[in-house]
Amino acid sequence: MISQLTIIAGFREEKSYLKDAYFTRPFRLANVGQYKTDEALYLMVMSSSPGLLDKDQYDISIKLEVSTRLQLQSQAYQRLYNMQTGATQKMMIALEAGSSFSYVPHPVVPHQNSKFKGHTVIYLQQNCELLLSEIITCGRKHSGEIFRFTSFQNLTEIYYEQKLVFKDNVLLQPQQAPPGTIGQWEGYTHQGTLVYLNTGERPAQVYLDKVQQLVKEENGVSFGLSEMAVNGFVLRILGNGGEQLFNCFKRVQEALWPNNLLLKANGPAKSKAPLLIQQV
Amino acid sequence: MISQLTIIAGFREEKSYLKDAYFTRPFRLANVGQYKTDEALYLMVMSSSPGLLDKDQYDISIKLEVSTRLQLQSQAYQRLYNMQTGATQKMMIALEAGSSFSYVPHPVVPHQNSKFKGHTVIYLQQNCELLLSEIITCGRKHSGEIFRFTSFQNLTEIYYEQKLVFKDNVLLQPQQAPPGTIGQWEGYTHQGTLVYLNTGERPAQVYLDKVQQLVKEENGVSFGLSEMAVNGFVLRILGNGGEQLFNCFKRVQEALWPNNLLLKANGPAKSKAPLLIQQV
Amino acid sequence: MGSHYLSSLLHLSDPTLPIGGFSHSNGLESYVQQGTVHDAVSADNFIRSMLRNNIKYNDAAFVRLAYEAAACQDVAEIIQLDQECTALKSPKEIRQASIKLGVRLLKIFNRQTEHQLVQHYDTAIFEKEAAGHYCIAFGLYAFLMDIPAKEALLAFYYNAAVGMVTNCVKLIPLGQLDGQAILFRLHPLLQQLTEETLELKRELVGVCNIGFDIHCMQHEHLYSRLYMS
Amino acid sequence: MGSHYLSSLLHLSDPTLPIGGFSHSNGLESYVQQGTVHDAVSADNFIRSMLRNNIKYNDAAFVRLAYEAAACQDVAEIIQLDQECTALKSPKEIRQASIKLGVRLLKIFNRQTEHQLVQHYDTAIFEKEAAGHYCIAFGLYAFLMDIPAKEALLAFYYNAAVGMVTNCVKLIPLGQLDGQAILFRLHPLLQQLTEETLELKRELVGVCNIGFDIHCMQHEHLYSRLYMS
Repeated sequence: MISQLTIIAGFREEKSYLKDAYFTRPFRLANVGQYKTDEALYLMVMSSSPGLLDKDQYDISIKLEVSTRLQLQSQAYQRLYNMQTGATQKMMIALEAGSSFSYVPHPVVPHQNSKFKGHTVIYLQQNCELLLSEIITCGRKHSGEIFRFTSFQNLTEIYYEQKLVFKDNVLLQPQQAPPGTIGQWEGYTHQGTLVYLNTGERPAQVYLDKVQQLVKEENGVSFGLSEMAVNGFVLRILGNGGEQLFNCFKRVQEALWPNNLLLKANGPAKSKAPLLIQQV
Repeated sequence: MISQLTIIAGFREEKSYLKDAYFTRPFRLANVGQYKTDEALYLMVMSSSPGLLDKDQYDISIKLEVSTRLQLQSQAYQRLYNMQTGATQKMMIALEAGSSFSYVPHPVVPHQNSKFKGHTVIYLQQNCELLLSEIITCGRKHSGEIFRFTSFQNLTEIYYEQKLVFKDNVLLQPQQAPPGTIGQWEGYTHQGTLVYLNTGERPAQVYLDKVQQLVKEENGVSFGLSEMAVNGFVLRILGNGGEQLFNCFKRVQEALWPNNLLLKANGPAKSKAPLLIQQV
Repeated sequence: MGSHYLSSLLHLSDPTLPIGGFSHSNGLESYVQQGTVHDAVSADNFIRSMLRNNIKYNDAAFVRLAYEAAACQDVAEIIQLDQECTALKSPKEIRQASIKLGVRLLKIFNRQTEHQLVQHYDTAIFEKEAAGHYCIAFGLYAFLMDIPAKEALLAFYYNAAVGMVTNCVKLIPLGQLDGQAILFRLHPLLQQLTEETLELKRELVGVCNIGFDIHCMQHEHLYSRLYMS
Repeated sequence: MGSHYLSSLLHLSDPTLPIGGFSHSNGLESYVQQGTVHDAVSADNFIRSMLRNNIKYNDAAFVRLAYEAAACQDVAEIIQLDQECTALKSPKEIRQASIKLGVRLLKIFNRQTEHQLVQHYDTAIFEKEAAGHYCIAFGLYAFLMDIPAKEALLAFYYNAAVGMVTNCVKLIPLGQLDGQAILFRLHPLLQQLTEETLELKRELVGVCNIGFDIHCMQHEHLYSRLYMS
């Protein structure tokens, strides 16, 4: 089944709003920002299906118009079911100048014999901010279903004005390449990657220390944090619980979201490093 | 013309003597030891020809019987004349157990267009002592004939009980490989090599210091001295005068000859290193 | 006999080229510190996984792609491959090491030869459009020096393997003979990976090795200016 | 494509093999001390003369002869070639360096492979009938690892050249890029010498280089125990 989801976020009178949306089954969309005090748009992607079934094709397209701020949320873990042919997901996110997009979805749970292929492409213009994460689990761990899926591949590409600036090609084929191997999952059952990228002028470096401290508090994980060639960083983590990694990424998101470097660019606070630390 | 020279040196009543000799034109042989006080044999190879002509083949064979001591001398510089085909020399020297052979011939002077190929093979038995040298000049230097010869090759091989223990393959083709090149004659016009080898038990090392001192006194030469894998040493020298190198080698010979390590082995003086230095 | 390219191949892949070693020593250092890599067996595992799961999909794959782009005289493609390398190498130290090696390799080889392709690539680096990754420069020169792709890849793998063995010998430390024993046993794998790289699907290029990435990042963080200040 | 032997070739001729470098640094050191070799041009001259006049007639020639003897399974010939090497190398340090490298090479490669020829050679070394020269061991293993003679020789020459360039860069000293420029320009000579070595007449094997010998001996004497006592 082909399922579509299209979101266009607009900006009007200093506020972001849902300018247009289109979705087919099982997608639904909820505006969850009613109690927020800021002027950003908060949307939750909901689904009437518990996950992707064989031959499912998700086609998601998100566009942020100039100056828009959008925080997307997922409703629940994304399950990938037993498949023959496999399921796919295409996600295209376009950020116009001065817009911010932040998305920390729930972990993906690839069940036994699932086959998934995802492709996420993000286009950034000048002065944009992006936070995007992905968490992949070994499967239904509590049922003892560990690394029984057939294959999982998710390719993420981020372009800044036509130029590829970040690429993450996650491929897991547990039967062919044991995830326990050194250099891979190394005995852990969950992996997560969070990317933060800013095409404005204020250095993302100011976040590094804070993020490092935040993640360091997690027990039983192995993680690394590194600056990108462009203005941003990558956080990679291995752990043993989906909830832990998800909450951890959420905390990183929460730490970064209110301190939008783009907004502050015109605000009164000009100091860089202490900015974040003071507020969180 | 094929020319032969055969010498057999024998030992009788504690003295070395010329047991047998055979030679053809231009060779002659003179016993030059009449005024010597020791019991060794001193022979001078003389020649009615000033040098080797085209197609000349010298065939020399020398045998030293058990315990013999023979010092061979040359009469004059060996000239190699203008040739088409080239001249050759074969020299075979066999030392029986306990014998000593010492030979420092005059320099070889290869004239313009000369072609020479020599091969010297020496066979040593136990407790033998050998001193052998070779000096090659650039030609008739005083007439300005410098490195005009076509080719000069002399191969020297020393065997100790069937095993090759020293090999020196001298090849000079001035037109093809300029002798001035680094690693070759390096601007010098004369080269000399002196080998000392002892198959007895007393280490030849005792001579190194003395020989080093002796040769160091020469001006305008470049030389090196090194121990062989067997009991002996090699002295190599580059210089600008045949007389100088010849006299230098003669002095080395004189320093070593009376101190025959073999003889002393049974004598009263048992100390090693100071042996030579005290006497010279 | 086809040895006309051999001296170029030996030169291009010479482990003593003065460009710094092709190394993933940063990640290795973290593993050694943590005790995960501590003897010949674990060193062998580390190197094999690095070759099989990382280098094959990343640096070696880019050697091949750059080689093919050079064969097509496709400068734009070479620059895009270079950008892709930068985009893929998320641990900063690894990315910077790759660029440092590449720029030095280009500097050495450019002085000796003149190739339009390299000039264009150099210009792109000067204009910061490209970075100058080692694997791209290696593939480019391999083609320009008439080295067959297969031989170039095998030499690239050998060079990577010997670099890792050297690092293991130093960091763990191991005996030289243990290091050589590891290297010997790798030969069949190097052959196999060479073949596999030539047939690698484009979509598999750049596959991530999260454990290696994390360990490289950890090394970087420990020694970064962030913590020193 | 014939790359089946390439990884073996890269390993055998790897300049980073832990055996110590194939070097004539002793002679070079004397030349540098005396000021004869003092810049890129004189370094180039030194290396070219060493390759063309010395290594071609000596070490490289013995690589070929040992290779051919191995091809004929002629142990006696291999031992005789080894003895000939000892007999020819009159400067002690050069002779000892050649043996040290050879014995280490044998130690490394013997652990990995079993060949009757090598076992016999090893026994001869143990019984002091042979010494274990690097060039002999190199030729022997080149044959046993299916490396064609021509490729083995070229790699041997490359290894010798890179060793000398490295020594020049260190001792003179030269810039790394100057060293690389010398190495680049040597490629045609390495090819040429490889061909010439394959056709070298037996009677020319071992031709003496008196200048090199003297400088090696001088180095040895300066630092020998003789003068230190």
